[in-house]
Amino acid sequence: MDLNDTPEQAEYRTKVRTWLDAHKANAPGLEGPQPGHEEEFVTVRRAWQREMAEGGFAGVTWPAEFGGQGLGPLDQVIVGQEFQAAGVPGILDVIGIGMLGPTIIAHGTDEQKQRYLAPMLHADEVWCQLFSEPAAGSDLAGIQTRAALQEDGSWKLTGQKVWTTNAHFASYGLILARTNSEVTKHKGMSMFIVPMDAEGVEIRPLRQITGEAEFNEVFFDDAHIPADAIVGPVDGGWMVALTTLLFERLAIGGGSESFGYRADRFAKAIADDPVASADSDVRHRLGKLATDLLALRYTGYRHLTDIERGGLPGSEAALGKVTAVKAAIEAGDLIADVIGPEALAEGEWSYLISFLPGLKSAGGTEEILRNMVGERVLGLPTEPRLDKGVPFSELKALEREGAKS
Amino acid sequence: MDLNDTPEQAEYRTKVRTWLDAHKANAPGLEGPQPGHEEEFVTVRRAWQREMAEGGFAGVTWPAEFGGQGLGPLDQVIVGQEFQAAGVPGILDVIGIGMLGPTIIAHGTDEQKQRYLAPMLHADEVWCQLFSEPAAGSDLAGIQTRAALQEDGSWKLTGQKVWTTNAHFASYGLILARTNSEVTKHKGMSMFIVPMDAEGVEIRPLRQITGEAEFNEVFFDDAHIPADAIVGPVDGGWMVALTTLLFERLAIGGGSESFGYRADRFAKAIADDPVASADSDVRHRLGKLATDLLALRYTGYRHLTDIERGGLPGSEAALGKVTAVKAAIEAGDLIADVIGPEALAEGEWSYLISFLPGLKSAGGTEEILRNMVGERVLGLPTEPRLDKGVPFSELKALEREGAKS
Amino acid sequence: MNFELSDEQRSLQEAARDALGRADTVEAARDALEDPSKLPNLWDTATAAGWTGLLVSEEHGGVGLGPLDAMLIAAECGRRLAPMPLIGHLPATLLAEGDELEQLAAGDKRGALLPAMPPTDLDDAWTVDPQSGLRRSPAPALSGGKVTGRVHWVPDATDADYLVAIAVENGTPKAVLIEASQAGVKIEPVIAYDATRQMAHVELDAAEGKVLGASADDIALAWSVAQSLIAAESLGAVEEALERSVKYALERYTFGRQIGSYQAVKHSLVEILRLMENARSLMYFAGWAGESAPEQFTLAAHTFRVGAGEALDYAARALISVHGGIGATWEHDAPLFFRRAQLSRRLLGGTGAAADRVAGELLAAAGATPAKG
Amino acid sequence: MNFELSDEQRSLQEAARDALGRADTVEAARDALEDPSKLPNLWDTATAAGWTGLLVSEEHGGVGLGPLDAMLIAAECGRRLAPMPLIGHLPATLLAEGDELEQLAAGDKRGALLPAMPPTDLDDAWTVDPQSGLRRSPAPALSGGKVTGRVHWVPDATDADYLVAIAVENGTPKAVLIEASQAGVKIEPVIAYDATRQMAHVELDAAEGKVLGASADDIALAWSVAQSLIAAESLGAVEEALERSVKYALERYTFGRQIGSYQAVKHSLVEILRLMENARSLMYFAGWAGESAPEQFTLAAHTFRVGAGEALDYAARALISVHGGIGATWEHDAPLFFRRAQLSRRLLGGTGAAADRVAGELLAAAGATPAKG
Repeated sequence: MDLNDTPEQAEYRTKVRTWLDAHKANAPGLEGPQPGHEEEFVTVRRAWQREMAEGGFAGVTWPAEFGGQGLGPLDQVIVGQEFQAAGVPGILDVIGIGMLGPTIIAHGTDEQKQRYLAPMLHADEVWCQLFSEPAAGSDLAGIQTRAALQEDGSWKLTGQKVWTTNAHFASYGLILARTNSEVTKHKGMSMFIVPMDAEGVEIRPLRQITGEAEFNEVFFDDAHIPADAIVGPVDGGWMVALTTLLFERLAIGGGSESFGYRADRFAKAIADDPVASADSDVRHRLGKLATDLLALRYTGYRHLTDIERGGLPGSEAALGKVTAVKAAIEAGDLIADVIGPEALAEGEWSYLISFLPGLKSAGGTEEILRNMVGERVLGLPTEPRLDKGVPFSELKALEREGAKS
Repeated sequence: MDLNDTPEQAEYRTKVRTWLDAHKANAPGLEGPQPGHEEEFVTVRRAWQREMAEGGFAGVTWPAEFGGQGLGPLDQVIVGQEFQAAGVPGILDVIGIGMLGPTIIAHGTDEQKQRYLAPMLHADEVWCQLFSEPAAGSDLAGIQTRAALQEDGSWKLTGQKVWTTNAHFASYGLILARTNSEVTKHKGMSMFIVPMDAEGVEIRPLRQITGEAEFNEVFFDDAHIPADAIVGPVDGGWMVALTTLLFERLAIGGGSESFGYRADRFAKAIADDPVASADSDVRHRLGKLATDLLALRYTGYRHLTDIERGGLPGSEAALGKVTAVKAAIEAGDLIADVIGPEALAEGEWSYLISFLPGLKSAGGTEEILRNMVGERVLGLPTEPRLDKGVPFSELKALEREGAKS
Repeated sequence: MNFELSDEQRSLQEAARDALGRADTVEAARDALEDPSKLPNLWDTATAAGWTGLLVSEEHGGVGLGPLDAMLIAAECGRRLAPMPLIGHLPATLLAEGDELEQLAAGDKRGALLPAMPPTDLDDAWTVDPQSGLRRSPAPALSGGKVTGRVHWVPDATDADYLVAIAVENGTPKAVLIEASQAGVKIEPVIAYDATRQMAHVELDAAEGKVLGASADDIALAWSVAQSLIAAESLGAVEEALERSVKYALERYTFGRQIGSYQAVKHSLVEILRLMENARSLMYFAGWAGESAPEQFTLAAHTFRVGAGEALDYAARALISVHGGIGATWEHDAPLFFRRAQLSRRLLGGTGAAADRVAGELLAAAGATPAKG
Repeated sequence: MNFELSDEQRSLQEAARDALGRADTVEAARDALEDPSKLPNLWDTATAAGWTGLLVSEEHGGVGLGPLDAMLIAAECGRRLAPMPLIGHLPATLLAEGDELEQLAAGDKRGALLPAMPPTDLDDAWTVDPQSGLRRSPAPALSGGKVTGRVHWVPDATDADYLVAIAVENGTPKAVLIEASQAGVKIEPVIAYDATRQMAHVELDAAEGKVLGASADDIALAWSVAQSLIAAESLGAVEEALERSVKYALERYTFGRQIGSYQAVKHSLVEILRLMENARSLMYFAGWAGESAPEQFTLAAHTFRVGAGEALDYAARALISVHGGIGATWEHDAPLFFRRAQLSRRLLGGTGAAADRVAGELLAAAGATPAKG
């Protein structure tokens, strides 16, 4: 049990700190975009990512040949920790650099790597991920967006994506689309790069309970994609998507405190109220939820140890989100019970309480996570699947029949 | 909203009270059998049921021609309330008179009614219900006990039953057994009357967490059943079983307080401790669980109203057990938290805490109840069934295959 | 034994549903978050239906119905998230007298109770909701016929003509009817989170008023009625949330099956049903006690508050979860029910204080002698 | 960064599992409910393995390991429901000195701590578990070198040779080593519900003893170590409960499917896993703090107590539920785990007091000034 750095890590940490001392005066604030000032926000954060890239702190784990540092995931975590400690934000394009760039490195053509990776790293071009669809929530392979092959080898894209972060200022998106409906659903998808300013692409913000529009819906109406925009083989998109999801899992390994759900933060809100601080109901509730949050912190260190040893955190790491959401909901309930309606009127607690219901479903509903962990970690059997071996084009009819029986 | 009796009910209530005033001196105590004195207990309670039957207070809802009073379910409830108020026990053979007798009245032959009903009413012969099996818990139709037809028209019974209340002093059992494995599982069962002292019948008590043996396992090893012991048609046992279960549901309608889970009882245990009475954690927990228990009491009155109007409580009535068990578990936890290990050492709280885990599964696990209510009340679709349309004899092979895939 | 709604009560329910169906109050609840003027004015609806005088005897121009009838109306309002100012008005009509009572009954004037929590087994004081924090504020003081003090988060005070303040004189609570327009009254409207609830912080600075004849028991009754009305609103919202959740669970497919066929979804919907039916039984308990067993009304109204509050907490979150991600966006109405749940839970002492009072009532009946602080 | 067990610790775990596997302690836990003499005596196992001196320095005849190593042993004992008297003994070795310490380390003598709860942010007193009720008893008093007072529900006191009592003199806690056999000591053995825990009520009537040099911090540490050991036992029991539950969920069929394929069962088993992994992380937190961050050990040990207690509460009930009715009978071992959970939750102040202390530590760090009673 040792939470200290190895000598190499300590050296790298010093390097990060030194750079931060020299550059943090240029850093923007931590807060999100203010209403009406979204563009300004993006401009400032692009510049900061560019400065980070020039310093070698964007794409830390990317191979050197693509502008990265060729370092390990622990070094990436050190960068994150030091930036957090310094109170400055990290990169703007977390999804591009953390998940989509690595996917292109793994499956893209040389031309694609040449063309797209450097501008991504420098935030000249921000990316978005176009996987989820309204009708395919938990079941990603159920997507319906179609890419139809044209005579000239190009593709036409039709359909709707949802939960797309950053779509409104992204230059490109990585999109999963169905290219063959006559095979089973996992076998007929392909992955493409789509320019977000192409004709036939429409972006609509999705406002959440908090009032923010963190996500977008993106509509495609015969949008044109050139032949060379495919990533990986035709009808081989599912494997490419799994790569992206693997990098997502690695990115989550960094720990559960990234949402800011810290026991001491919540305790402070209670400590301000002398009556609450002495109330046994309040104290029991605080003690229990703080226990959960501390468990998460130290679970995070266990995951970092796995990563340091060259592995991935096991599938049970997904349960961290369940615990984080549960404990934060309990904290929001407790704090608003103590403060009263004033807690809902505005400010951090109102935001927290509003944000959590969305977070609960983000990245897979709790039910799906529990299925996944039960099957992969505990070895429990899957549920009977009615869609096994059925061509995608026949699924709808099957569903209708199932509903009747 | 009126909790008062109609004039007829008030008159009947007076009749019950009058009888009780005259007879309650003969009544045994409320407590269960003391270890080592089980036989004595049964003897005394048989005598009391006989006295009740002679007074017209056993089989209240049975037709007069079979020794009953031909009254309605509300009158039965009034009897229960008055006996409870007087602090005296009711009939010994609740299962026989409440469920099995009515089943025989509905499906039995004239000879069977003639032979069995009167001794049942007078507790000369106590009955037990032999439906559940170890391998067919939630799925009653999955029973494996076989009744094989002999050349002379009699049957030979082989298999194992479980959760059999009163088996050790019962004269007869009503048993559901498989008589045809080559049809789907619901279609190959028959119902029989089996003498519990027949050769090849072995009874073993099942001790529970409380230490009591409320239930038994019953083993059948080529036990002989005469041809005239079948109730209802050959292979028509499922319909007969459904009748029994319907009477069970009606019997439950009487209300949730029959287990003795009353808010005031639990409040008394807390009120004895002045520190606990002022502790906000304790008070919040008590307030919430008491709310649940009061909800149950008044839900009970809604069900009685349904019954009074000639209906059955809806399937959602089954949720009363979920609430009762949940609230009682919370009460047991709270009281033992307040009292400490002393609460576990012996006495009513130790008994309560030990009894609840068994009650939770009794009469269907909570999962099965929720399925049932979700499907019947909310109209939600059933889960895909792998055993649909499959002959019973092929089910095992199918299961093994399913486990592999 | 008859523990169901009467035919008259079912008619009342249906009429309320009709009357409230005329405006899309759910849509208005959304619009009002940006622009409170988008809220429909439902006062005329209430007046036309006679709800303003629902609890007032016919002799004083009311319709002379009971608490259960009022709860049924509140439940229909809750189902539609309707901005109906009856939680303030109806309890005020229980305490008002004379001409003012007739004006309130007719709907010519609006009333609002400045609610005060009765003493508990642990605390002898009459208290009011503080602006913030767990320490409750003392109820306003009455001295020389004038009332001074602050009451926060008062439902429906914004547009009230008459405030019925609970003020303490020599340790005794008095109800005082105060004209809202006078100089000594400052009403600061506040809207927090759920825009359909128009609340206010009310400051009384030697406000003049008419001291009413209501006893401490009458005043405690008004508090309990307010508890039961907010509970009834919550029950109505739960019924709507369940209906919408079930509908979606039947429409939506995943992995080739309706999501309502999955146990996780099915059992969660059944949990809403369980909590809802329990809350409904507690509403009947409160209604029956209000009519036939007044000594149990405090207990009953507060169990109803606790049970309905728990049901709405659960149902509002389940409504979102069942819908997956979209349930947490403004594409969907679920956030409106969520906001309603969040705010309702914290009003009028909050569900926590209600649970505490349930315990206190039961402990006192069991002869407890709590070791106070 | 290395937040995993070392190879040495894994070997220790395996050795413990082997050593404890020799007796069927789960079966013994059942038999002991009827006849306590059926419990195997595991003291020789503990002595042979060096566990009696686990926390004692080599200089004093121990093996000089740390709290985490002790927790790992306790977890293995918990997995087997083994009647291993280390919760009393090991904390006692943290306070003992000199010859007696060497005897305890070697296992020649058995020790038992008479545990006293350190002051909290709300209460300055050192207290001990009462025989019954929520009001805690004052810790025994030390006067003229003699100790007088009662301590209830003391684990492992029954067969102890040396009791280490926490006694207060002029407001200062002192640890006093007392020979159990003397006249001023009355040890009343009690077995409640879980027959593998041999507890006792201990009465000291001017008992003579040796006042040890331990400081208040040392004494508080012994309390926290005891908390972490009971937590570790619970974690071990959870691991076993999960393993048995999963096994049954794979074997058992209903409606043609393995029950583990149903979401209700699957999600419940995953919930055990979630609580178990959280508890394990908290054990590492406590182990790491015990070694490298002593100022966090109180917080860490009590979070571990809370987390592991919650996990065992849940797992013991789930183990029964997964098995259907049979899980609630003595045909199955599930009731033994249930009894273990019920009793563990209430020992050494109970998990409730541990949750309260977690809150108190965090609130104090956040600068709270609680409004005491």
